[in-house]
Amino acid sequence: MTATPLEAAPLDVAAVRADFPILTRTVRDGKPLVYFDSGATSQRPRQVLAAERAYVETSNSAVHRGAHQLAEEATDAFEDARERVAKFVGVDAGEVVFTKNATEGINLVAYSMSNAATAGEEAKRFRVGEGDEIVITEMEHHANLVPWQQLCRRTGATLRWFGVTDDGRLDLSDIDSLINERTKVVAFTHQSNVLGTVNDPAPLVERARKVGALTVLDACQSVPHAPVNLRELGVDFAVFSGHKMLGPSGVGVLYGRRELLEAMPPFLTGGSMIELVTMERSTFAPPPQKFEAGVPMTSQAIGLGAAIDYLRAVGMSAVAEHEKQLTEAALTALGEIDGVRIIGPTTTESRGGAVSFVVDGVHPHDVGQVMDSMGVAVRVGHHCAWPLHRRLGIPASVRASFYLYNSVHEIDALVAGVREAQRFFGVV
Amino acid sequence: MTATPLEAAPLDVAAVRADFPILTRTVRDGKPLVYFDSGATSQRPRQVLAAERAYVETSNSAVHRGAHQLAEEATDAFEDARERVAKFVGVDAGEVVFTKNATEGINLVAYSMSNAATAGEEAKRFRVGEGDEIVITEMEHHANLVPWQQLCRRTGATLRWFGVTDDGRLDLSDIDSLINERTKVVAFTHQSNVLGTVNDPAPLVERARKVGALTVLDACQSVPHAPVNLRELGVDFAVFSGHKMLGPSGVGVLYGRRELLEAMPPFLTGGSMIELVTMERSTFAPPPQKFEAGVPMTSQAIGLGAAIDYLRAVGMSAVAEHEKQLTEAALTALGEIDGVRIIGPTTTESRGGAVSFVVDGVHPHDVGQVMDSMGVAVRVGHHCAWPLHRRLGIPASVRASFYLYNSVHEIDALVAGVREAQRFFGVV
Amino acid sequence: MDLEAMYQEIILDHYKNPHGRGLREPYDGESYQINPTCGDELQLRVKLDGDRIADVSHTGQGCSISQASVSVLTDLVVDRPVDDALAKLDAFVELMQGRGKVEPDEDVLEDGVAFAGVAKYPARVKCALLGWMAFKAALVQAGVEKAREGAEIS
Amino acid sequence: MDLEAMYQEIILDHYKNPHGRGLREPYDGESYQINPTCGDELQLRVKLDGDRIADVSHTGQGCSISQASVSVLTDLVVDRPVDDALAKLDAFVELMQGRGKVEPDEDVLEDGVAFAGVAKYPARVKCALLGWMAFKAALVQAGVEKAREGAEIS
Ligand SMILES: Cc1ncc(COP(=O)(O)O)c(C=O)c1O
Ligand SMILES: Cc1ncc(COP(=O)(O)O)c(C=O)c1O
Repeated sequence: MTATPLEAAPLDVAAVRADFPILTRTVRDGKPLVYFDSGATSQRPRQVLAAERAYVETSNSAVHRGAHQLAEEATDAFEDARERVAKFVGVDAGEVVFTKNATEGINLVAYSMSNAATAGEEAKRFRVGEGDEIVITEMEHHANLVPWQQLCRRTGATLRWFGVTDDGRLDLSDIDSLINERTKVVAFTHQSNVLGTVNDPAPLVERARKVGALTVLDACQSVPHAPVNLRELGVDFAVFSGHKMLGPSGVGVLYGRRELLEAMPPFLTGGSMIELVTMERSTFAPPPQKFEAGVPMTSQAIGLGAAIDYLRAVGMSAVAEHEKQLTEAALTALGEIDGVRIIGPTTTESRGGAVSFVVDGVHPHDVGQVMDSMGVAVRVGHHCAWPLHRRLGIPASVRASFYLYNSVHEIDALVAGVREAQRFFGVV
Repeated sequence: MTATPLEAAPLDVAAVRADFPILTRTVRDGKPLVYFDSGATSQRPRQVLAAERAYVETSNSAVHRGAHQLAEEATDAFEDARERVAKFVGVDAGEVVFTKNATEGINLVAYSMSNAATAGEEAKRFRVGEGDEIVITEMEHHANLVPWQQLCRRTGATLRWFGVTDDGRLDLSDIDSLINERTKVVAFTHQSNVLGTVNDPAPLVERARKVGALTVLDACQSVPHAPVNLRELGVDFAVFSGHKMLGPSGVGVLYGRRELLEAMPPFLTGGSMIELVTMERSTFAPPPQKFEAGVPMTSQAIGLGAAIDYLRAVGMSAVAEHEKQLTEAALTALGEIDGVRIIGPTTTESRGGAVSFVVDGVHPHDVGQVMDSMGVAVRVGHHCAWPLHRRLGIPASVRASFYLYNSVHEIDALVAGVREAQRFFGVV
Repeated sequence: MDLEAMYQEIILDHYKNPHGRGLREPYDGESYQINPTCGDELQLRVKLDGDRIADVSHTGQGCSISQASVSVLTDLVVDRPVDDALAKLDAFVELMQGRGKVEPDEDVLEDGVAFAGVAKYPARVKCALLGWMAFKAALVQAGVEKAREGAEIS
Repeated sequence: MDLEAMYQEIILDHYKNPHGRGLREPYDGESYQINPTCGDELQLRVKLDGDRIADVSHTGQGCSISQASVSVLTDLVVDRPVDDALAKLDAFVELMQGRGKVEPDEDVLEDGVAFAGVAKYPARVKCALLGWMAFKAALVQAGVEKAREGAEIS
């Protein structure tokens, strides 16, 4: 008999919860906190706090710059965190750039592309201009939309996008015309932060390759919640944020295929990213340093490394399975309430744990307020996906998003909140 | 009799040191740590760690996005930190943009300026192009040099610079020709991170105003070490980093005069910085939000707020006075060693606490190694100011940089280190 | 938290039966405001008659707080001298930005005092101020220069 | 920390009396390397004689470690077959990147074993490798294709 691999063990919610000090607090006059806003930002377990603290109290110093013992230890800890991040998503450490958040990562790629206009020949493949097209989707978070609009504005390129079906899936029917010889970039989300929809990168990557376009994956909502191997997905670039995966705020990740990072012009410039500097001109270090100007978010990267250790110990398959149960329970329970309309897929098929909905006759802000008064933290608004809401014909929605520390019985509080909102505003 | 104001009280080094856990550690087989590398990054007192921890364990959530109690508390704490930062440097909270480090702040201004080419009329005054000039100095950190080189590369503008005198002062003799009608930006450091030289912004600001150029102050080495009122200095923009002033890594500050931040085009784009978003186009929020795309470094900004509380409690005048004593002691003691050459001013007149030097016959790296073996952490190399070193005819130097937690008797260790290096390498 | 303290009866009444709703002609100034965090929108018009606010008309979509607030606004300012209206605007903004620590003056704010509880919830303050921002901007557009002064709303 | 363990006598000797110093003509390949963190620089030339390294000449400025290392390199590779030199290069890089955990083979590295202690100080590894990077690049420039393979130096 062989031992059961760790990944197969079901998740022990009580044990997990015990690691998150914030979950024991109460809100609004003593109500236990039900935190359903992990899609915006997740909570940090004590292991992450401890790792940051240990670093700050023993080795804190400027990385890659000093020759003393503290600087050595700091550099080691920082690079070790990079290795962990890389391994977690199946890529090499040299392909991992630390940014302040996922948003910076996408901006980095978009600005490097406009910088290619005045960079050397090796950056030629990144150049965009009039006649070129950037393709995104209508379900993007503003972070994977506005930077591309701005790139188009800077360069004269044209922005195009895939539509979304009524049931919240990507409409790929026009893939062959949308992604064409003029396409330079195809940027899309792996998992919608509103709908929960999980997009299969395969057809997009395949088509983009055929026409020589670069692919940029917004993995903000997938990497924290399920096993993801970026190399296997075959995308050229991907981004995600530490604060959505139990890590600290202030640190994000850009993955880029090595040969691309090598050829791409720098974005932020300054110390630590240079090779040679004179007053007249500068040359730049190899990646990832080339893209990490200035003193980096050191303790935060180290905290992210600890967050990844934590997630690996629990097992990403177990995390995904647990969230599937929560999502299933939420979809079923909300589906049973008259006057509640779920936005996005109503089954757990190719779907993650963000459940958005509207309540007939009660504005999302008011639903959220009632929930808040009962201790249930959900998000209301357009969740930084305004065009998607417009497409679905709603100004805003209520979103409950789950993570490994949520227990299935917390779904009852969600349901109770919706019913109370309906009662309070007299729509039932 | 009136009570002595706090600012006038001398600094109690022992009490200060007790707040910094890392200072009690030993390095290299039991040597007490003498940390003389605060110019690269400073240490964090337990109050800063505690503030971050308290936030993470009680209020952690996404700021400016949620309507639940945690989001409210988080937003309040974050904005409260902004107020503290603003007050610390004499400006308004709306003029303070949180960045990941000072480097990002300078890049922000430089990229906003090239973005002005494709932005609306209100951004006209930020446009630069061929025939325009950017003026910097030869003593800049790469962070205040390379971004301007790159701006020139993107726009066709020309980079010009003030030279440095042999004794490490800014040579302003050609100010009237260097800063002229073509000048768009004058960017300069308040205090050199190598020489310790403190530059008086007045003549530069006055001349820049006369010709309508914008001023950008690199305050990385001044704000942490002395009372600085940016409004009084009259600069248009200024940057500094949290990690150099007892705060966390991963957070920096860009100050910009309100009317400038209002007219300036955005830099990083994405969530939280928008006003209205459609697939076709977007409009942007007022500053400072306009410049803070994505989930920000929340706990780090809060940690920076706590660092500022700490510095205020000690008193910035007391900090400056203490560092002056350390600098004086170091200049005197090093000056007495044969074969040691101090780079930069040799008196404490208009000079801060970074003391760089070379030891005849011993390469800085080797001096640093000997020091390290004795527990003394100094920095060796060009300290991200390569052109300055070239100007001074040296490839590299050894830098000891001081902060409020250093005690005067630690200077003895510095001197002992230099002497040991000379002995070990046989130059005495 | 006491839901009733925030959603006072007056607020719910105005929400269910908003006053001044529907856009009317003619008008002297108009403004379109959105709340970027939730996508709520409001279009508001002002008609002046000399120094008097003759009419306020509006349309849009939003939560109970923003809808009720613009309804109360209509009651408070229509048929009043512009100066009175601006004084009420200042008083309302002060109340809403007071984090629940400002004691509202019922003589000035009438039904507006019901929003005192909302001031404790920063995320909702924007909702309550949406209509007032629109009113202020519409007055400016109508040529009322002094509407530029006074409380800053953000 | 034991300074003597890092700065072995052999290193100090080579530092004080570097071998192969001065640039010589003719040469087949040349490389200029810098250490971006400290500004050290090194120019190195290689002269081949068929499959043999006929000469290595160099100039530059740097710390004791980088200077001694290029001096040792000169001793190790001059008058050797290119294949031997590349094997030594790989062995030296492996030693330096081994964080002090690689046992050096004295038959292969000769005086180079003295750098075993340096491998424990990551910030100095770059110094020790500077000359070897230059040597590798110069070989490539001289047309030795197989110099492209083997250990990556960074
Ligand atoms: C004078 C000066 N400017 C700019 C910087 C860059 O700061 P950061 O690396 O935090 O962006 C530094 C520190 O490295 C500095 O000393
Ligand atoms: C799908 C998606 N993309 C991008 C982002 C932006 O992440 P961040 O704000 O950490 O940069 C988020 C989260 O806000 C997200 O959910």
